[in-house]
Amino acid sequence: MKFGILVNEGPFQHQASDSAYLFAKAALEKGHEIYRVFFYYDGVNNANKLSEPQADDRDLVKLWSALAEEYKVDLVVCVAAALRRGIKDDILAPGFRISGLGQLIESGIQADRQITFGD
Amino acid sequence: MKFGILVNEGPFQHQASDSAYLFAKAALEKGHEIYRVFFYYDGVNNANKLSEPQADDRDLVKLWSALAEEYKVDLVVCVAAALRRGIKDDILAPGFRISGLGQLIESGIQADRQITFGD
Amino acid sequence: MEEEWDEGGPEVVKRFMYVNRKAPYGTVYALEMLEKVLIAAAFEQDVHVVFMDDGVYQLKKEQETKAINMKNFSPTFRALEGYDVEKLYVEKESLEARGLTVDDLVVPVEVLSSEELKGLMDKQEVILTA
Amino acid sequence: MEEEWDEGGPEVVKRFMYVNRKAPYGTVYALEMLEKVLIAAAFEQDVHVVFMDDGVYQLKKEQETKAINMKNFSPTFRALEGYDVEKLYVEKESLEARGLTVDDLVVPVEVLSSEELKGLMDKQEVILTA
Amino acid sequence: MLLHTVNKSPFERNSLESCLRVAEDGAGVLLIEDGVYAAMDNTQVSDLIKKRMGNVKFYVLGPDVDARGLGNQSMIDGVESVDYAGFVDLVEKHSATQAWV
Amino acid sequence: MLLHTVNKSPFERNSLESCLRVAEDGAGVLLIEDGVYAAMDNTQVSDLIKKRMGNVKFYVLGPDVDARGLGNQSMIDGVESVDYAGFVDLVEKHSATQAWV
Repeated sequence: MKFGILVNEGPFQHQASDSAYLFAKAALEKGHEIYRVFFYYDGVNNANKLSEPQADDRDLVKLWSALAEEYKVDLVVCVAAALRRGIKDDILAPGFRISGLGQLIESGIQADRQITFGD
Repeated sequence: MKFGILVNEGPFQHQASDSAYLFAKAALEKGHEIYRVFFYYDGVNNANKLSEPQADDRDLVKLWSALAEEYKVDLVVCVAAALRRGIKDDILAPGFRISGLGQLIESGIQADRQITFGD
Repeated sequence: MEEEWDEGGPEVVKRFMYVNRKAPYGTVYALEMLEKVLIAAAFEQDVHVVFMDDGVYQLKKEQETKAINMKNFSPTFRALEGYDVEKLYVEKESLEARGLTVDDLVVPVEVLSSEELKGLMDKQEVILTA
Repeated sequence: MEEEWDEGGPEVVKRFMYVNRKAPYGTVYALEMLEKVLIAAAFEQDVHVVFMDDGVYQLKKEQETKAINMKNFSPTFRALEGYDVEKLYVEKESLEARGLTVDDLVVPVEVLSSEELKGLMDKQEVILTA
Repeated sequence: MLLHTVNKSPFERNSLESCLRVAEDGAGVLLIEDGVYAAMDNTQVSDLIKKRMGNVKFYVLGPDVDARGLGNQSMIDGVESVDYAGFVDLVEKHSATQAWV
Repeated sequence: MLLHTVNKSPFERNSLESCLRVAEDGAGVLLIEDGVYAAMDNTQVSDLIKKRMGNVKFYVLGPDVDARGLGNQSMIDGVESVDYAGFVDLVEKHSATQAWV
């Protein structure tokens, strides 16, 4: 089955992004496909490669990048939300790309199930 | 009177930073002193100079920088919170400086009133 | 956006529901949700917009945001019709709990009881909340 | 941090109160609040830490965070004593509403009714919440 | 006496309720941001404030009321509207401020 | 039939209450993150779930329960615990998912 995932919050402040990551990983490990993970609102902060969590804590930005590499997951950051929040190509972590909100709607259309993680 | 201000949320997602800015401005216009504005949690995102809001919307990062310049307000971004969230010197807006959490406690000690704006 | 049309293709039409449960201005969710509604309309999807809980406050008339320095986005609701977004629903219970009536709202809406809303939600294929 | 000691000076002692009202892990507030408590202690301030509403859940024993991939910070509460942070208060009403007793908590605390908490809060000079 | 600020909708969260549980007689409560909805009369939650009216002093931030289109709605009797300058005065005249964020 | 996910504490917010107001008989409700507190028995809000038990199917995300130290607390009878793989299965077997964020 093809899943589409929407992430509305950044790493740290809320658990939303952690939950989304663990859901995506579990789906992939079960042999499902993730059609796309779309990052909206503060969710765009998941793509900030300057992020440096404490050594004994998880590093969500790196975890998303690794997931993208291992499973070829399409990680899309909303361009409008990203501009406002200062997430630009210069600081974009590997595996993420910046694109329009239409990519979220397309995910809703193409995926068999679309699920939201937010505040 | 000397006020200390703590900002716990970034621009956009919550109104907290808007309210804090308008409070600070009103206090300064009444002749009070702002001892320090301390940015903690996602509040550190107020210091991201890459932020580009829509043309017809307010630009909080620039507003804070302008306030710092006009009234010599000390804008301090928490180093630990900023590291996690990828707010580094390279992308720090004018008027902000990165320092330790001790600066918040010092603000609580030195200011006559300490007030929090958050989620 | 043209390449998106090519990829996604507007020929598939799904029932999209947007559920608005947050008050305006205190958080950004209301504003950015509107952007998502407009895009879905541009993709010619079957768009349903529900306002319940504090989301009904998004539609309150006479919003004046000048003194809080924020952009007043309530006129956008009046523009929805021009994008063929006409299925706007307000939950009766939420409206009543807040002492409001449809006369307090900036756009015409269909008022549904929670009981009626149940059936409508259950038919949706994509539900986006914030 | 040495330059901060020089500027601020630990010779002024104020009553600081930290009010914890959020559950752990769902949001980061609990974790980063602990950092603020430790720093205030390092500045030798008179630190009071209150747990009320869902904040009492921060102290729940037996937290096992491995499966959600997050750092278990509950051991830090046991370290507070070593930093001379000993004034920990839990609101009785919040504890009871959640079906918990002091035996469920990782550290010894003083249980106060909301009525008793009122008086304590009113004496504080700096109150930090999140 | 403390000043309490409440910025959350009383319909969505328990902040105002918790605030009033520990607010002493004589304290001030300032409603800001989405907290201002609590000041409106004839809602399901109006009683939260009415029950403490007289022993707690209630204020509401006018700019946040206007932003939400509530400028012409009837407010609970006895709630005083202030602007940002008035907000500053309130923080100054109370011994400390507790934000129910 | 829909799957509803609720990630907010029932003590702090109205999300679960609103969810249950519009959840059809036969729907699934999965409690995740701070939403898991609603699944605990003997609390002031346990009745929210007990009242719909039998016509709505309740699930709770085990990893979130354990993280919060609730692994040995008594859960409301009839709430089923799932792991992340079970979460994926639930999304798959319901027609669509509504997140009460």
